[in-house]
Amino acid sequence: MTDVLIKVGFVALAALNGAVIFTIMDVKGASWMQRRPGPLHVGLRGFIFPLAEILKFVQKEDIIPTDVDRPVFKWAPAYVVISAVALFAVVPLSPTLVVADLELGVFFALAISSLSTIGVLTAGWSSANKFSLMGGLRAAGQLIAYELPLILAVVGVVIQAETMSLVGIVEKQIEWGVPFAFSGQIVAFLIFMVAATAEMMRVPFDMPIGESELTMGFMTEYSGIRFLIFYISEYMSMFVLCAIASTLFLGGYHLPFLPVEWVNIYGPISLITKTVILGFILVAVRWSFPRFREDQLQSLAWKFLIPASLLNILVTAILKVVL
Amino acid sequence: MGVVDKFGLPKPISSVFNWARSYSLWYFQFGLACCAIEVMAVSGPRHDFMRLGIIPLPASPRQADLMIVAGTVTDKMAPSVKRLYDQMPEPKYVISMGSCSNSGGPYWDSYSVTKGVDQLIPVDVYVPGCPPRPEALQEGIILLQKKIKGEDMKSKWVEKQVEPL
Amino acid sequence: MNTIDPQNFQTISEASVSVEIETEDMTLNIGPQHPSTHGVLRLVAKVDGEKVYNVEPVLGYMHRGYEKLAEVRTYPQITTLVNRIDWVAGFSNEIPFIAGAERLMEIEVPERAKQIRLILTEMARICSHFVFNGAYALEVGALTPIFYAMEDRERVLDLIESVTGGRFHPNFNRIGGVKPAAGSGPTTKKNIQDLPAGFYRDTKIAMDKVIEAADKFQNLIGGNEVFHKRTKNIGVLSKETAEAYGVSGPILRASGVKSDLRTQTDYLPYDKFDFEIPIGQNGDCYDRWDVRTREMIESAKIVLQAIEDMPSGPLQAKVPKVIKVPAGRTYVRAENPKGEMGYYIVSEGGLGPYRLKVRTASFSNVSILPVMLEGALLPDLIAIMGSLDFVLGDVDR
Amino acid sequence: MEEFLNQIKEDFKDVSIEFETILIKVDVKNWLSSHETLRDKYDLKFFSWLSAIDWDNDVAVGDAPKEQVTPSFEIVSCLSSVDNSNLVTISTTISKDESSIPSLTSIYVGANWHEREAFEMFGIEFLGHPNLIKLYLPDGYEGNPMLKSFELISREVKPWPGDVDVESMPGDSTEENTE
Repeated sequence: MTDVLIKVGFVALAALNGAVIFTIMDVKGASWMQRRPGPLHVGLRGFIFPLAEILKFVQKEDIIPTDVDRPVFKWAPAYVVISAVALFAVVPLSPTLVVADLELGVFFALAISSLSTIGVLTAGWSSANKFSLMGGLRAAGQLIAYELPLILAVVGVVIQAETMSLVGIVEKQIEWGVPFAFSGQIVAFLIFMVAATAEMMRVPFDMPIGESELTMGFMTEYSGIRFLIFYISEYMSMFVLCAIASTLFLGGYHLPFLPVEWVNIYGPISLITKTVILGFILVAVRWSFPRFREDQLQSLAWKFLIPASLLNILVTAILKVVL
Repeated sequence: MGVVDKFGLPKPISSVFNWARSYSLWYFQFGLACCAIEVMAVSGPRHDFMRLGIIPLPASPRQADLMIVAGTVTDKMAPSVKRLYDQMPEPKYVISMGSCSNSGGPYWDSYSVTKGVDQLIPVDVYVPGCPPRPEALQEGIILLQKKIKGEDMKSKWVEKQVEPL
Repeated sequence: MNTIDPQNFQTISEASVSVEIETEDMTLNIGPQHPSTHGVLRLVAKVDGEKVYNVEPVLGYMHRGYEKLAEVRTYPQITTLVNRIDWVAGFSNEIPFIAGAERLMEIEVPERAKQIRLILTEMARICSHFVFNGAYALEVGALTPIFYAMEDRERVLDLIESVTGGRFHPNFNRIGGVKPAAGSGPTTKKNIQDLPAGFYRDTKIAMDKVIEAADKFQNLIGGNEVFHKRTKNIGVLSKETAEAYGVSGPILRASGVKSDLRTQTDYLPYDKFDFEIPIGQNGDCYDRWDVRTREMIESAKIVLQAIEDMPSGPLQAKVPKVIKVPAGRTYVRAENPKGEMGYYIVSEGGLGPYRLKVRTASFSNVSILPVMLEGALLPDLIAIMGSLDFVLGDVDR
Repeated sequence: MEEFLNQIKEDFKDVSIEFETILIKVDVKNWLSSHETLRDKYDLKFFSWLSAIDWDNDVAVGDAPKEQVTPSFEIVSCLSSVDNSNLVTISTTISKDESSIPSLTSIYVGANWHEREAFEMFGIEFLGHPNLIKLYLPDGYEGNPMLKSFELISREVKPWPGDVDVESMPGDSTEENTE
């Protein structure tokens, strides 16, 4: 029992820390791109501002509007945060430092990641607000459309690695010498990143929130701690998806040219560095791109990403058989 | 309001909480008139009120802590302003920016302008000017932060036993 | 529910008959507080999913009663008031009013004062287009350009401030000329200086920066694929519709009409300078953005030419101490950043006008919204609304 | 401008030019037809604005006209062309008792909001207007603010505070205040 608790605590804490790192990176990165200091006077040159945010939101009044579907409204943030945290359970920080090295790790990750859709949809539906409803519906359409390329992109990796365990995939990449992103799966990697951005609902795929259109989308009616959960889980899922992407495509905990025997020491650092680099690319994209239109988003998914990922699977399979 | 404020907290903890509130003022995008452009200027790189902890992220009042009434409040707009204020979760703060929202300003004799937003909602800091310079708004923000740092949340909670909208 | 055009109802009823599954329409209330309504415009939109089929703007949330207030104020006091109509380009609001009063009083304004007015008007135009460039990008979802726009705009505002003393409500024009500049030292009658020291040098630097910034916007915003997708062929406005609704300014020019009051009328000596009038081809959102961005470059060029060739002379014509405008009526219009702005002054010889009709550009420009938004998607609604670049003070007055 | 003025004189009798603004005075019954002529024959397709003037000697605010005027509404509209600098203002006078006039919306769609504004501000009825409701003021608002008889209550309660008799400011030379 304690075992399980420790594991859950570890995962939640790690995911939370990741979210905090990504929040700092997002806000400070944006400030840097926009030629301004960003949070500064809060202390430590502004780098502890997430602490102030969290402490502030804990104090805020938790408004539950009268017309909402109360239980659904109250529990919607939980789906999102559970999805993000549970996803982290299968990410290997090193061959041994992994909470659950599942045989079907990839399958588990993809299944769990779609749980957040339910959270977003129920949040939008139960809020009794038209903007929220539209945000929820947009989110549902978007997440369904982008779940497919996400899964199909991973299928290529699974074929190449011949395993669905995340540790197994990394081991295969060590064996291969080069990460999968640079040995045959570059298309899959790009598709995965695009689809993951859509999954995280970040610019240019942030229609469910779409500040200039739908005020705050599905989060419009949320306040206080419930909003904080949505807010943090957005960064958590960003962190976790980046971690999964670096595991699947960039060699995960392994660094080339370093001895494999030391992987338990430098493994976590390596993975987190890769994750942060991927995250920074997402931050740069977020602050420089306009938003797509809903129909353009759908046609990008169905007309381009899905055919491209199917083609990628085909090519990978043929090469696998031939070579 | 959150659980933490219903009971009196020991001094060190409450001052940490006050510090958190004063440096994490989410300002919701609500511009009325000329002053809104100055608020945009303050959010710009030269002045950048984010360094003071004003985060202009939310578009919805539900996530906001601070409302900057920037510009003329007309009689037609007044119910909306009141409603938006009511929709904000406690603890919330209001900065009245510019002559128009302080007192009516150049429209003191107009037939359609509310003379002073303090007739509608409680104001914490008044920033004079038409429109106030960016520096003036920043001083207003710093004054508000000083005020928040000295607050006693328990007494504030007792004062405001109002059902939110 | 009242519609603008009764014919809309017919098409709606036909549409609902042909649809097999009857869906319930949703009335979406956008505004008065909404991040992208430029203030307090309210749109009551009937939407079917993402599709908008009927929009009715509700105005008046910023109605401050300028026309009534003008009747109880004297001419110099009105200048303060009209500054605040289009608050993004405060200076250019004063020009047509002052020009109208001067025309009624038959005052010949000194050349130098006119040229200073011209320089400041163009600077106000640049400021306005900076705000547009930032805000429009924000509306289509790009969050960074507004910061660049604000940073570069500050430089131009600094110049306006150094001359007038105000950032964007300068109140700098006087009937018969301009007031002595703020940074110019003692303003006794004997020793009137006008432009502050170093103004020419600073202007040159700032205008080069403006041209650079406009180029940067053309790369940063205009070079973005997603921006193209969001704005090209969206919200196409034909010349005929634009004319009938009285749509003016960059929006009209984006529809391919070479109409610019700066060259068509003579309220300021624009004929001395060499500049182009940018026009668009399709009249879509992209063209409207493009026309404004190119206009910034042209304005900067006008300012650069103007400071090269400043006439010398007094700043003020001889005017009586108490300003009384003789009886008469006139209409003076000017090309403001948002379009045609005009003042119809009816004077009865008193201290203030008997009636002042303010023709603002945004009022007519916004009246086109119900036509343009019919059948648009909800994200397009935001894109189209943003491309009209209106200011609520200019709409509601 | 002279050339254009002479052209217009062919169709309209009462044309004057005052301070570089052409004013055509027409009768109420020619209100629509004159606009149609100007639009089709003289190519003034740009509808600039429409408004009204309340002529009355009995005013609550501001200065009254010097001469005696008959209480009436003057409706003024402004048309121009986007291709050249031609611009005319057309005016007609209606009595205050029967303040109604045909709507221009059938000729210029853009007149819609301008007429709503005039309706709200002056209480003039525009016959045939598709949607003659308030434009600016809140629903329960009573009165037509732009009428000369409409008082500004704030001014009644407290007169313009700046209107004190010249008080010399500290450090101000006295010659500034004398004319």
